[in-house]
Amino acid sequence: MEVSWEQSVTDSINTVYLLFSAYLVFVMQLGFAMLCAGSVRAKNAMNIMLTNVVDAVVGSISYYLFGFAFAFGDGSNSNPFIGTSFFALKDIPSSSYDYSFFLYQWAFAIAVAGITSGSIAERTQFSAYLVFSFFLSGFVYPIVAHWVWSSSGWLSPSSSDLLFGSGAIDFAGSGVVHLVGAIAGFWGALIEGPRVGRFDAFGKPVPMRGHNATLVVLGTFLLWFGWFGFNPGSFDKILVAYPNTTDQGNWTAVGRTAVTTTLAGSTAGIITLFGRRLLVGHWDALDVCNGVLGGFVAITSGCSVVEPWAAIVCGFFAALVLIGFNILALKLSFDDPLEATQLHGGCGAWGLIFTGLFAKEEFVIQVYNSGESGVVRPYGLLMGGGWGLIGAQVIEILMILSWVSVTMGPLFFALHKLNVLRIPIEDEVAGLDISSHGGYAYAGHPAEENRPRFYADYMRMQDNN
Amino acid sequence: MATPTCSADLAGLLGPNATNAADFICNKFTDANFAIDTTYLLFSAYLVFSMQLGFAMLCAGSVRAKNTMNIMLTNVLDAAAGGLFYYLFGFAFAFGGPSNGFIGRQNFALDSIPSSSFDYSNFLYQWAFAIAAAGITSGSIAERTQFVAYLIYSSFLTGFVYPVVSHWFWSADGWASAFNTGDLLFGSGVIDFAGSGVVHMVGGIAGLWGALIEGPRIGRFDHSGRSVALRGHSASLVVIGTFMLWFGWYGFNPGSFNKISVAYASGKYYGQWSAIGRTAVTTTLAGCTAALTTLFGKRILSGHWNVTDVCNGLLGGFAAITAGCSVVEPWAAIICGFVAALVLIGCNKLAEIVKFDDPLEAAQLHGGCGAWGIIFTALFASKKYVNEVYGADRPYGLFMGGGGRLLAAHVIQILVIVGWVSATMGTLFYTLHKLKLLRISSEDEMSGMDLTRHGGFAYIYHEEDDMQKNGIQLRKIEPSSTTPMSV
Amino acid sequence: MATPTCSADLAGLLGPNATNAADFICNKFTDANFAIDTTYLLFSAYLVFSMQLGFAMLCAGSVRAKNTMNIMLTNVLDAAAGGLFYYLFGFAFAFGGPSNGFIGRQNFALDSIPSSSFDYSNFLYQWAFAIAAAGITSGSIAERTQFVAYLIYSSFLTGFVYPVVSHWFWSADGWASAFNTGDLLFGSGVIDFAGSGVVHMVGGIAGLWGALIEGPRIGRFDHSGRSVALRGHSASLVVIGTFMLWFGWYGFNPGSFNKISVAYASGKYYGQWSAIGRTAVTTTLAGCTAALTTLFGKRILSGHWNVTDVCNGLLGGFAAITAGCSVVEPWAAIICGFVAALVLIGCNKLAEIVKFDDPLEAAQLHGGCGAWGIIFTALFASKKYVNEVYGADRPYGLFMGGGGRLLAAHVIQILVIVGWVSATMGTLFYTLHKLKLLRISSEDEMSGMDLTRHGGFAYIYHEEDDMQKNGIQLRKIEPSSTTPMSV
Repeated sequence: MEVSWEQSVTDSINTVYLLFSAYLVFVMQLGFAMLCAGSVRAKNAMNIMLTNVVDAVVGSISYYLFGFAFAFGDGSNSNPFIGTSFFALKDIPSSSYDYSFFLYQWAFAIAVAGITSGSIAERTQFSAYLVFSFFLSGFVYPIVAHWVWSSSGWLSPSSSDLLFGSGAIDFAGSGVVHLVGAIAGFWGALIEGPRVGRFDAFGKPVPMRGHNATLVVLGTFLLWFGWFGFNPGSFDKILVAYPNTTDQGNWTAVGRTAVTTTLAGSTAGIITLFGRRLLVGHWDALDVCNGVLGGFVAITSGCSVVEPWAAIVCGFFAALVLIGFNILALKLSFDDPLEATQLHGGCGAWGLIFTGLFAKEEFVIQVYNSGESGVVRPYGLLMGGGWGLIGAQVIEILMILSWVSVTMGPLFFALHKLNVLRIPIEDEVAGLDISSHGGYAYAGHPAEENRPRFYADYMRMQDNN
Repeated sequence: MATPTCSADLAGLLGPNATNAADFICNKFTDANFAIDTTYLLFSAYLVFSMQLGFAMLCAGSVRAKNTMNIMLTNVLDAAAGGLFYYLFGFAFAFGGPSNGFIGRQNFALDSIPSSSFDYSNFLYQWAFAIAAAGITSGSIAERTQFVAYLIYSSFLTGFVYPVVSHWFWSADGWASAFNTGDLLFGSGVIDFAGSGVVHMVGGIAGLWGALIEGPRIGRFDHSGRSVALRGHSASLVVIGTFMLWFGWYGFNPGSFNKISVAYASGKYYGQWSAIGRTAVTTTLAGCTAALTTLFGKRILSGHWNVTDVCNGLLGGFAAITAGCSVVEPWAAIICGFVAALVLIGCNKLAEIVKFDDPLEAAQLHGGCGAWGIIFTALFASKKYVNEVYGADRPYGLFMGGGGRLLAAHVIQILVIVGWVSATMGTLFYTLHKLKLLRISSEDEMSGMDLTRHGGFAYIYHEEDDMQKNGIQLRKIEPSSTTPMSV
Repeated sequence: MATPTCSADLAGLLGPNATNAADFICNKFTDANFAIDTTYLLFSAYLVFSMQLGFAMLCAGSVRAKNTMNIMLTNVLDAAAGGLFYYLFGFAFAFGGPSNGFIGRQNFALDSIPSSSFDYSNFLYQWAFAIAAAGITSGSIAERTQFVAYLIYSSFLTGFVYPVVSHWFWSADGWASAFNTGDLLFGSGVIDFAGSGVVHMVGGIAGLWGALIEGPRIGRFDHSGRSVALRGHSASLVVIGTFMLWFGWYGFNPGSFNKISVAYASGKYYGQWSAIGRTAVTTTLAGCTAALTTLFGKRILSGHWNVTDVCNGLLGGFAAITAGCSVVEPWAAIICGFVAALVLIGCNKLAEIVKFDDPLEAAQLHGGCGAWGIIFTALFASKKYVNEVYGADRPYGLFMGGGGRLLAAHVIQILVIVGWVSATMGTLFYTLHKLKLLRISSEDEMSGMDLTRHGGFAYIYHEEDDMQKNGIQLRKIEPSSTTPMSV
C-alpha cells in the first residue's frame, strides 16, 4: 500500500514536471521561427518560417520512427555507439522510459534542425532543406545524444564504465544540441557561400539587416521562456530526495539550474550591449538578443553543476566569444544570416570547457548519483577536481566536430554537386517567397511597380525574360 | 484517490488498533493527490487559454490589414465576454448536476463551488474551452460582419449553445455522455475525449451558417465566378498563431484527463501519467502527419510550398485527433492526420466550387476535420485504452474488433450536433440578417472596418497617418488596394 | 507540510515502538510536498517571466515605429540587468532575514540559500516580480528618454526601491507585513497578496514622476493645447502583449501562494488548491469585467469600438484585483473590475486635462487601478478566506463587517508607497533632468531614436534598403522622413 502510493505520487509528480518542461521546450520552436523570420529580409520570410514549421513536423515523424530508437534504444543488446530498440515507440512505456520522456526528447531533436536552418537561410532550395532536416534530426543528432545521454553511451556520465572515470557532463546539451546544429550549419553555409551582395566587390561586408526587429525580440523572449524547460527540465525527475541533507533534493537543484541559466543569459546580454556600444557606437537591441542567447547556449552544459556566481563568469566569456567569432566570420567573409554558427557553435564549445573548469563536486554527485555519500567523481579543474572531467569535455567537443563534419559535410557537398542546394541567382534576388512559396509574407507593404506581387506575376516575369 | 478503501485497506495491513493511523496516513495521501491534480489541471487550463492568443494571431494574420483591429477585438472579447457569461450560467448549463440529460441547472455563478465533484480549477478549465469555441466561429465570418452581430452571437454561443452540447457529451448526466452512470447510449456513450465534436464541430458549423448567410466577401469571386485569393496581410502572425495553438493543444488534449495521479494498477510504473504522455504523443503525431501531407499535397496542386496551407493542415490534424487522442495508438494517430489533411483539402475544393467564402477556412477545418475525428475514434479506439480511460467492458473501435455500437453512437453525435447548432445558430444568424444587423455596408467593407468602426488602422508605419484620416491615407496603409488583385 | 508534528502525531497513533516507521512515512510525505510545491512555484515563475514578453510587445506596439528598437531594448534589459542586480542585492534587501522592519540585510548574492525558509525557486519567482515593476515604468517615459537615464533608473528601481517596498509588505520582518510574526500593523498588517501596491503602484508612481519631469512628447499637445493622439504603430503587437500578460498573470496571482499542497483540513477536497483555483477565477473575472466596461464606456465616449482601449481596460482590471485576488469572492471580483475600468477612464481624462503624457497610460493604469485595488481589498476581503490564507482572527473587509482596521492599514500603505517612491525615484529623475541626462534632443525625438541611437529602424519592407546604406536610403526606410514632420 505504502509503496504503491509512493510510486503513483512519484510518477505523477515527475510526469507533470517533465511534460510541462517539454511544452516549454516546444515553445522554443516558435521562438526560433520568429527569430529567423525577423532576421531575414521580408522577401524570404515565408521560406524561413516554413522551414521552421517543417522542422517540427518532419522531426517528429523521423524521431518517432527511428530517431528515439537510435538515441535511447538501449534495450537488451545495447552498444555504446547507437541504440537499437524502441523503434516507433514499440515497448514504450517501459520501466525506464515513458511517453513523456519521448515527448521531451522530441522537443530537443526539432530544436537542432532549427539552429541549422538559420545558418543557410535566404539562399537554400526547400527540397535540400527537407533532405538535411530529415537526416539531421533522424540520424546525426540521435547518435550524438546516444553517446552522451543514454546510459550505455560511451561518453555518458551515467554509464557503467565512465570515460576517464568521469564521462562528459553535457547536462542539457551545449554540445549535443547546440554544437551539433551549429557545425552542420557551418558546413552548409560554407559550401553555399555568402548571400548575393553580402560582400561587395572588394570583399567589404555589406550589412543586411533583418526586416523586423520586433519579431527578433519576440523570438528571443520566447526562447528564454523555453529555456526554462530546456535546462531545469533536463532533470527529468523532480521528486528525488538527497540523503543526508535536510529538505533538499532535485527540487533544490532544479531551482538552482533555473537561476544559473537566468544569470548567465543576463550577464552575456549586458556584456554584449556595452561591448557592441564600444565597437559600433550605438545601443543595438538585436546584438543584445544574440548575446542573451549566447549566454544561455554556454550555460546549458553546466547549468546543473555550477554555482550561480560561476554562471556569471560563464555568461561574461560567452559574450566575448560571440563577439570574437562574429569579427572572425567577417574577416573570413563567412556569411551566416543568424550568426547561428558563431552563437551555438562558439558559445556551445565554450560552455563545455566551462563545465570542465567550474563544475562543483557536491552538485555533480547530487545530479549524477542523486547525492549518495561516499561517491568520488572528477569535477571542475579550477575547483580542484582534476583533469578527468575537462579531458572528457574536450573529447566530446572533438568527437562532435568530426562526427558532424563527416556526416553533414558530405551531405551538403553532394547536394551542392547535384545543384539542389542553392537557388538560382535571379530567384535569390527576387526572393524565395515569390519564387517558390507563392507570394510575399506581407500583403500590403509598399509595392514597387517592377516587382511581382503574386506567384502568377512572377511566372509571367520569368517568361518575359 | 479512493480514500475510504485506502484507509480500510491500510488498517487491515497495520492491524486492528491502527485505524486512526490509517486514516491519518490516507488523508495525507489524499491531500497530496489533490495538490498534484490541481497543479496539473490549472497549468493545462493556462495552456488552453493561450490558444486564445493563437486564435487572435491566426485570425489577424489571415485577414487584410484593413480589418485587423476588428478581428482582434472580437478575439479579445471572446475571452472577456465568455468569462462573464460562462461564470454566470454557462458552467451551470454544462455541468450543474444533478440535472436532466438535456441541460444542467445548478451552480449558477459558481454557487456551492467547490463541491466534492467540481473545484474552481475545473471551472477555469472549462471556461478556456468555451471561449475557444467562439474563437473558431469568429474566423468564418471575418471581414464583413457588424460588431453588434458579433457581440450577440458570441454571447449566445458561449452562454447557451456550447454549454448544452458539452452537457450532453461530457457531464455525468448527459444523455450521450460516456460518463453517464445510468444507461449509456448504445451501452457505450460517445467518446469525444477533448471535443472534436463538442468544441470544434460546434464552432465550425456555427461559422458555416454565418458565412453562408452573409455570403462571400466583395471581390472574393469575380464576375465570371472565378475565385480570387484575398491573401492575409501577415504570414508571420499566422505562424505565431499556429505555434501558439499547437502549444495550447498540449493543455487541450492531455489536460482533459483532469487528474494525473491515478494508478491503473497500484505500484506499477504504468498509470494515468503514461496515458497522458501517450495523449500528447498522439496529438503531436497527428498534427505533424497532417502538415506534411498538406505540404506535399498543396505542392502538387498549386506548385509551390505554402506555409499558411501547412499551418492549416497542422491545425486540421489537431482538430481531428482531439476526439480520440486518449484512446488510440500512436500509429493510428498518423492515419488520422493523413486523412484529416485530405479531408481539409477536399472541403476547401468543395467550398470554392459552391462559392462558399470562409476567410480562415474555419468551417472546413474545424467542421470537416472535427467530423472525421469523431468517425476515426469510432474506428480505431483500442480496447485496452478505452477500458483504462472510460472503465471496463466498453465497446471500442470497429477496426479493432470492437463492433459497431461505438460507431453508431458517434454517427448520432455528428447528426445531433449538426442539427442542434443549425437550429439555434442558423436561426440566430438568419434573424440578424433579416434585421439588417449582420453584414456591414459595401462601402464599409471596401474601406475596411478598422477605419469606419474602430477608429483607425492597426498599423502606422508613416508619420503623417495619425495626423489626418482621409482617402490618401487609405492607399498608404493598404497599398495593395490600388492594385486590381485584391479589391 | 509540518514535518515534526506529522511524525509526532503519527508515532502517537502507531504506538510507541513505531517512531522510525512514522519518521519514514512522514519524510516521504515531506519529499512529495517539496516536489509538488517547487513544481508549482517554478512554473508559476516561468509564467510571470512571460509577462516580460508581454510588456515588450505591448510597449513596442504602443509607440511609433521610429522608437520601437529603443523601447524593446529597454524591456530586454529590464530582464537582464534586473537579473544581475536582484541576484547581487535586491533579493537580500527584500527578504534577507533576520533583519529590521525597514530593509533586509542577509543572503547577498544568494549566500546561504537554500535555507529552511527560502529555496532557489523563491528567488526566481521574486526576480520575475522585480523585473515586472521596471517594465511598467519604462512604458511611461517611452519615446523621449535617453538610454543612459534608462539604465540608471532601471537598476536603481529593481535593485533598491522595489526590494525595500516588498520587504515592508511581504517579508516576515516587514513593519507592515501581514506575515509579521511580531506586532502586526493595526493588528492586521497589509493584505497586498500579489502586489497591486508593491509592484504596480511602485512602477506606476515611478513612471508618473518620470513622465511628469520629462514633459509630453513633441506634438502630443498642439499649440492651442488640444491633445493630439499619437497612436502606436501596431495594434497586433498590443494584442499579443495583452494576451501574454493575461497568460502571465495566472502565474502572478495564483502563484503568489508559493505552496499548493497545504490542506486546510486534512483529507478534505477543500484546501489551498481550491484557494489557488479561486484566485485564478477572481483574476479572470475582474479582468473580463473591466474589459467589457471599457469597451462600452469608450464606445459611448469616443463613438467607436477600440481594441487598444479594451486591452488597457483588461490590464487595469488585473492590476486592481492583484491585491485581493486570494481573499475575495468571485462576485466581488466583478465589482472590482467594473470600478477599475471607471478609474482608468477617469485617470486618462484627468491626464489629458493636466497635459500629462504617458505613451502607455502606465501611470494611470498601474498607479490608479493599483491604488483602487488596495482599497477594494480592504472593503471586500471575506473573513473565511482571510483566515485561511493569513491565519485566524484577522480583521477583514469593511463591507463584510470586518471593521476599519484593515482599511486603515491599506490607506497607510498607499500613502507610504507614494511617499517612498516619490522621495527616491522623483529625486532621481529630477537629478538626471538637471544633469541633462534625462530627455533626448528634439532633433533626435523628431527623427526617432532608432535611427539616431540604435543604428537603424526596426522594420525594412523595401527591397533595396539592405543593398546600400546611405542618406537616400534612410528616407526609404522611413518614408515619412521625406516629409518635414519627422526630419
